[in-house]
Amino acid sequence: MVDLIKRAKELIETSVVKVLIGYEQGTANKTRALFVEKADDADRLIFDSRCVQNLAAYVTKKEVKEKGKMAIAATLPVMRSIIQLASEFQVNDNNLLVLGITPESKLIEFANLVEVETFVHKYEIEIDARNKEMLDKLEKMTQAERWKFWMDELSPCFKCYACRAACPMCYCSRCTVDFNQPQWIPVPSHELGNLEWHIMRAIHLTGRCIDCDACYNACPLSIPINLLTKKMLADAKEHFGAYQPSLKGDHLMSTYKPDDKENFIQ
Amino acid sequence: MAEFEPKIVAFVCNWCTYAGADLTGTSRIKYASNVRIIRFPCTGRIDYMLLLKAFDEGADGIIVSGCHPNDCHYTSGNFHARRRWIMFRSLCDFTGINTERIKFSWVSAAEGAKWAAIVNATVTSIRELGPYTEYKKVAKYPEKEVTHG
Amino acid sequence: MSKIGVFVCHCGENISATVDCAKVAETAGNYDGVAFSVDYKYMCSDPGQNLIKSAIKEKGLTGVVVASCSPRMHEPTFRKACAEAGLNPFMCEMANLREHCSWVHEKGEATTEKAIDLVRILVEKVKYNHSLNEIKVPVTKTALVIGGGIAGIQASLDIANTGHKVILIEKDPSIGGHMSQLSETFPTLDCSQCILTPRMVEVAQHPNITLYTYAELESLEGFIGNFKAKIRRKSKSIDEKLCTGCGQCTTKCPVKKIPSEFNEGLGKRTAIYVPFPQAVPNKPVIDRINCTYYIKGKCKVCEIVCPTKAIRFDQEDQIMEVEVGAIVIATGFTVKQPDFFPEYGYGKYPDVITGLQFERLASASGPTLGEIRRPSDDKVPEKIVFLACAGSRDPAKGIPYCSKICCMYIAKHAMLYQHKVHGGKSYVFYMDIRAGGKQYEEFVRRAIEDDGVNYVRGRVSRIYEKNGKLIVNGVDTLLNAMPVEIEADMVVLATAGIANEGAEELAQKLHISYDPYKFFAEAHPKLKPVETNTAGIFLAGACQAPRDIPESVAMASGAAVKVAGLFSQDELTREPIIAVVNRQAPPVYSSCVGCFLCVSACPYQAIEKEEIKNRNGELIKLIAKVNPGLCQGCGTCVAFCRTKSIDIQGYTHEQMYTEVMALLNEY
Amino acid sequence: MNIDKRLVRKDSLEKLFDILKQNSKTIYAPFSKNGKTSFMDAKSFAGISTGHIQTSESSKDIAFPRAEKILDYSKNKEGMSVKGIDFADIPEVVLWGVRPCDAIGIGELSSIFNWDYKDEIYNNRLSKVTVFGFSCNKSDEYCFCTSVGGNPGNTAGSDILFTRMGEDGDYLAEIITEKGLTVVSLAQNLFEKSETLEREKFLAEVPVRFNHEEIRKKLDKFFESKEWIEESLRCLGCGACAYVCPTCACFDIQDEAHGKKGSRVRCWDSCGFSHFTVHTSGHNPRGVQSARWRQRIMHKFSYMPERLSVYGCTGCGRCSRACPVDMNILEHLISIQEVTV
Repeated sequence: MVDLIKRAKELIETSVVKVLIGYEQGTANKTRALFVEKADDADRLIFDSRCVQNLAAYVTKKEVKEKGKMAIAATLPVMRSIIQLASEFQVNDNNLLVLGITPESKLIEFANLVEVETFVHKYEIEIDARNKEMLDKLEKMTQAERWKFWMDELSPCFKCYACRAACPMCYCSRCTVDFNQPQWIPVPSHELGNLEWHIMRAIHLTGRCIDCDACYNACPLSIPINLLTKKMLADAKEHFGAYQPSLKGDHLMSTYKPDDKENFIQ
Repeated sequence: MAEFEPKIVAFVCNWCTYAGADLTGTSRIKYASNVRIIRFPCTGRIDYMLLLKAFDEGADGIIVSGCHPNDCHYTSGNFHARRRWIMFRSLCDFTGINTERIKFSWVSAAEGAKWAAIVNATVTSIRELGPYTEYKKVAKYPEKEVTHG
Repeated sequence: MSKIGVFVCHCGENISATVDCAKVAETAGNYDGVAFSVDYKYMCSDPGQNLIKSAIKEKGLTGVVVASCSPRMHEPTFRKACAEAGLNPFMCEMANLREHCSWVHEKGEATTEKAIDLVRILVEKVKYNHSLNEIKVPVTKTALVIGGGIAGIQASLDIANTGHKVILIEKDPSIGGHMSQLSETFPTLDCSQCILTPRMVEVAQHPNITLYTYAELESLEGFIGNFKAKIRRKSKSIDEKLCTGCGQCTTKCPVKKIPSEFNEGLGKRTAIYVPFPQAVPNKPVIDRINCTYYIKGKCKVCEIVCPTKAIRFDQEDQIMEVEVGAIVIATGFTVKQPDFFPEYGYGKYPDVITGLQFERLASASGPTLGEIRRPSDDKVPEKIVFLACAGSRDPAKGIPYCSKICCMYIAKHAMLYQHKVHGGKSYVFYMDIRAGGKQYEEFVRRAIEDDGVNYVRGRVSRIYEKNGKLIVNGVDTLLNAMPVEIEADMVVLATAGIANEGAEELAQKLHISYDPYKFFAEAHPKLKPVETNTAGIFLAGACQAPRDIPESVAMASGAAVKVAGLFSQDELTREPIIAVVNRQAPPVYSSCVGCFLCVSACPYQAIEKEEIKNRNGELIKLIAKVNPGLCQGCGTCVAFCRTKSIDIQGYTHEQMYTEVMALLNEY
Repeated sequence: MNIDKRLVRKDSLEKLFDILKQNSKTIYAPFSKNGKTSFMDAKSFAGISTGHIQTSESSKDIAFPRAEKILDYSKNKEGMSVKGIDFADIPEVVLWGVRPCDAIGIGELSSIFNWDYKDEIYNNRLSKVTVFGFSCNKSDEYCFCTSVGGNPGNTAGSDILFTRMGEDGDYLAEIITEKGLTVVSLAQNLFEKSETLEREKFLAEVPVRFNHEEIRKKLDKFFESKEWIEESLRCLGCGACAYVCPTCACFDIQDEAHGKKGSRVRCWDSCGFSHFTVHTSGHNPRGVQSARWRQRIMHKFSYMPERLSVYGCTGCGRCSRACPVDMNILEHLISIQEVTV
C-alpha cells in the first residue's frame, strides 16, 4: 500500500488530519490497528487480506476522536459502518476523511461522505456462502433443536463484551446491559443472562448491522454470534427489501410502511 | 393431578385492546381467567425485553395486542410495533424460543368478543403445549447450582 | 418506605358477586409497603371517596390503589379524590376488577386469585410512581368545523357567538347539507329551507366565521389547543372575489344534462353550476369532469358571458395551513343506495325511488316544484307505497342497526302525499313504528288517523312491473301473515342511513376511532357523547350515528359548549404522561448518545436536538429532547431507545418491569 | 513433602480417568470447540484435548466460577430467611490437564481471596479440587512464564504434574502434595516405579523476555507516563483479557430478585470495562481506557507484589491471544523495561 503510506504522510504533514487509522503488522500473523499521528509512523502501515478488524469502531472512541480530525483506511465494511454512523450523527465530514480501499485493493480518497455512500451503494450486502449454509441448516431445524443449538453455543459465553467492543455500531456510552434500574439483562453469564444479552444485541443491531463479522472475530471463544445478526439481516431483506446504510437516515427499525407484511398477527 | 393452568400475560395498548377488553366485560362475555392484562399507552411502548421478562418469571404464554393498522390513537405506534414484532418474533424463532407461546393480535375497542376469543384460543393452545419448562429451566436460579461454564 | 392504601370496591354486586373482595383486601394488606387496605360497597360514591381521603390523611398514604372498575371509567374520579386529600393524583392507580375480572369470569377461587394478582401488580407499580405535575400548553382560540350541514352550521354559529373564531369547511360547493334537500320537517311540517336558509346566511355573514366551501381536510397534526390543519381548497375555477353570482354563466352553459346531486338525480344541472338557488355562497363552481372545456379543450362560453371576468380555468387546488385549538366534526351521513335489494327493483323501475328523492319531489324548490309526480312519466301517482327499513335492521342484506329517522320521515312523506294528492292512496309497510320523541307519536297517529295513510305491518318480498303498475307483494303480519298485493304507481324506499364514504380515511387523518359501521366513536356512549378519544376533537350530528335534526342541533350546541369551555382558558393543563430524555450530572449529562433514531420513530415530530454546552459555550454533547407540548405519550421512542435514555412518565421502565415481576412472583 | 516420581504408561491415563470416575470424582478437562479449548465436565476420556499449547480460558472458574449463587433469600413476616451454599454439595473435582502457568495461578488467586477476608466459598471450592498439571512441551510467541518466575515444568500449584516423555511417550508423574497422593492411592498400580525418568529435555523452551522485579521498580515511577495512552489507544475496553486470565479476581455481586424470593450471585467483572469505576455521581476516576489498561498492568506487576507478595501474572499469554485488537502484554512489558524513566 505505497499509495496509502504516501497519502497518509501528506495528510499528517499538512495537518489535514490529526490522526490516520490504518493497519500495521501485529503479533505473529495478526494485524492490528495503527494510529498514525507522525508522518514517520506511516511507514508501518500495511494492507492485505488479513486486515479484517472493523476500524470504524475507533471513530467513536473518545480518546481517538479527541485528537482532532481523523482519516481512516476503510475497506468496504468499514465504509458501510461509517455511513451508518454518519446517519446516526456520530461522524461527519468535519471530523472524518475516508480513504477507501476497494474490494480490488485500490485506494480511493473520498471528498465527502456522500461520495462514500454512493460508492458503498454499488455493492449489496451479501451474506457469505458458508454462513448462508449455516443459516439454512438452522432454519431447517425444529424450534427445539435450535434452542438446544443456541444453549450449547452460548453457554461458554462469559460476557466479556468483546463482541460489543469490536462492533462499530455499539458505541453507546451506556449499553442496555449497563442499565440497572431495572436490570433488564441479568449481569451474570448464566444461560439466561447470555441468551438475553445476545438477543438484545441482535435486536439493537437489526437494520444497523452491516455484516462485517467484527463481533465473531473478536469473540475469544469463537461463538458464532454473528449468525444472529445475519439472520436479522436476511429477514429484514426478505420483509422490507434490501438494506443499505444511508445518509438519508431512513432507518429500517425506526420507520415503517403501512403495508408491512406479516402472517402472524390475528 | 390438577389440570395445568397456564399463566398468560397480556401486553395491551390502552386505547384499543384494553378498551376492547373493557367491552368484553361490559358485554358480560365470559372467558378463561388465566390471563392478566398489563396496560400500556400504545403497542409502540411495549418493549420486547418485557416479553422475555415474562418468560423469565414463569409465564407460559404471552398475548400482545393493540389497535388495528391505521387505528392507532397515536397514528403510527402500532406500525412501529408491527415492524419490531416481525423482527423480534423471527429472532425468537431463530433462537428456539417457542413462538407459538406469543400470540400477537389486533383487537379494537369494538371487538369485545374477539378479545374473549383470543384469550380462550391462547389458553387452549398453551394448555396443549404445557408449561414452558425449557425456558423456566434456564431462567430460575434457585432451582439449580451454577458452577462451571 | 411506601405507605400504600388499597381500596377494593364491590361495585354493588358487580364485583363482589364473583370476587371475594374481603379476601382481596386482606391479601393486599399483607404486602410490603401496604399501610391500609379495605373493601367497600361503592368506592366511587361520596362515602367511598371519603374513605380514601381520610385514609390518605390519617395514615399518611404515599400511594393509592383503587381496585374497582376500568380506569377508563373512573381514573379521573379517584385521582381527583386523592388530589383533594393532598396526595399527588398520579400516585393513584386503578386495578380493573370489574371489566377485566368479575364480569368476565365465573365465581370461584381462580377469579379471586386473578383479582389479587391484578391488585398486586398495581401495588408494586405504584411504589415506582412519581408525583407528576400537569403540563400547561397555550390554546389557539380558533375552532375548525368540518362539514356545513345543520350540525356544522349550528356548531359554527354557537362557537362564533361566544366570541371565538371559527373556520368552517364544507366539501360541496354550498353549505346546507342534507337538511337543505328536505321538503318539510317532522313533526311540525315547517319548510326545511325556510328555517335553514337564514342560518346559512348568518354563517356567511358572521364576522367570526371564515367559510371555505369546496374544501376538505388534507391532514392534521398537533394536539388539543394546538392543531395544525392542512385544508385542500378544491379549485372552483372561478375567482370568488370577482364573481357576483349573477348567474349568466349557469344560464348559458351548453352542458345542461348533468344529473343534479342536490335533486338526487331527479333534476339536471349545468357544468358550471350553483347546486341550488339558496346556496351559500351563491357562486358557481365548474364541474371539471363534465365541462366541455376540460374534456375537449374548447368552449369557454362561461368565460365569454361572465361580466366580471371571474372564470379561472387554470386555477389549481390550494393547500392552506391553519392553526386551530379545537375541531368539531360534523360530516354527516349518507344513504345506502338500495340497489342491493334487487327484488325491490330500484334502478330498474324509475318509479321506485328513495326517501331522499321523495323529499326532492315534495319540495317546492324541487324538480317538480313540489308536485308529486312520478319520474317515469310525470303522472301524479294515485297509489303510493312506502317501505320502511329498506336496509336497516337487516343484518343479512343491509345493516343491523335502526336508522332511526325513517319511521318519522315516512309518516311525513305519506302525510305530504295525502295533502298534495287528494284522493290518493298511500300504504306504509313497516316492522315497528319507532316514534320516540316529542310530538313524534302524535305525528304518526295523525298520518294514520287524520290523513288516512294505510299502515301495513309486514315486509315486502318483491316488487315488479305489470301493465304499467308496480306490483308490491307483501304480507300483513297483523292478519296472520296474509299476503298483500298492491298495484302501486310509485314506491318509496326508506333506505338506511350509513356513514359517509371516506369516513374511515377521515378518522385516520384525525386520529380518532370509529365503530364497526365507520361512524365516529364517541369517548363514552353515555357520558361523553360529543367527545372523541382524541382530546380537542368533538362530534356533532349524524357522523356519529343516524340523527334527526333536533338531535344534530343539540349535539352541535353541546360540542360548541365543549369548544367554548376549552377556549375559556388561556392555557390548558394536560396529563403529564409524556416522554422525557434523562439528564444526569456532568460529565455524563445524559445517557443519550444522540443517534436520533427516535426522531424518525416519533409520530408527532416531538423530538428535538438539544445542545449541551460548557461554560464557554462550547458544544459538549448533542442529545435528544422531547418537546412536552408536542409529545402525546405513546412511548414508541421509549421502547425503541437502545440506551434506555427516554422514559415515559406514568409508564416508566421501572413501572412496567415491576408490573411483569409482580404479576408472576409471590410478594 | 518430597516429590515422588512415578511412571504412568500412556495407555494408563484412560484407566486412571475411569478409576477416578468410579470414585465419584467430577473431572474437568480441556476440550476443543469452535477452534478454542476450554475446560468442561468430562463425561469420558475420549476427546480430551492434548495438542493445545494453552486452553483459551484459564481453569480459575473451578474455584471462582464466572457466575455462582452465593445465597438464596426469602422475605417473610418475621423478616428474612437466608440460605447460603451448602459446602457439602460442592463435588470433589479433579482438574485434569492444567498447564503449569495455570496451576501456579491458583496460588496467586488464592492470595487475593485470602488477603484480608478469607473467602469461605472460594476456599471451600478449592479444597475440593485436585490439580493434575501437564507440563508444556510446546510454546508460542505469547508465552513468557519464565519471565515471571515460572517454567514449563513448574510443579507449583499442581497436586500431580504429568510430563510427557517424548511425542508419543509415556508420562512422568510427579506426586507433589498429599492431595495428589490420595488420588494416586486410588490407582496405585498405574503409578509405576521407574529409574529412567527424565523430564527437562521434554519441556518446551520459553526464553526469559524481561525482568519482573525491574518492571516492578520501574512502575513505581511510571504512573504518569504517556506510554499508557499510546499503548492503549487500540484497546476497545472489553473484558476478554480479564476473563481468560488465571489470576484476575474482580467480581460483582448481583441480587436477582423474584418477588419475595431471590438469589445473590457473584459474577466476574473486569477493570477494563468503562463502567467498572463509575461513581454514582457520574464521575469516573478511570475515565479513559489508558487509565484502565494501566490499572491492569499496575495491579499485576506493582500492587499485588506490594500487598500480597505475589505477582498477578503467570506469563500464560492468554490475554494477548484472546485480545481482539492484539493488545500484547508481553510486548508492552518489554517496552516498559526498555523505556528510561
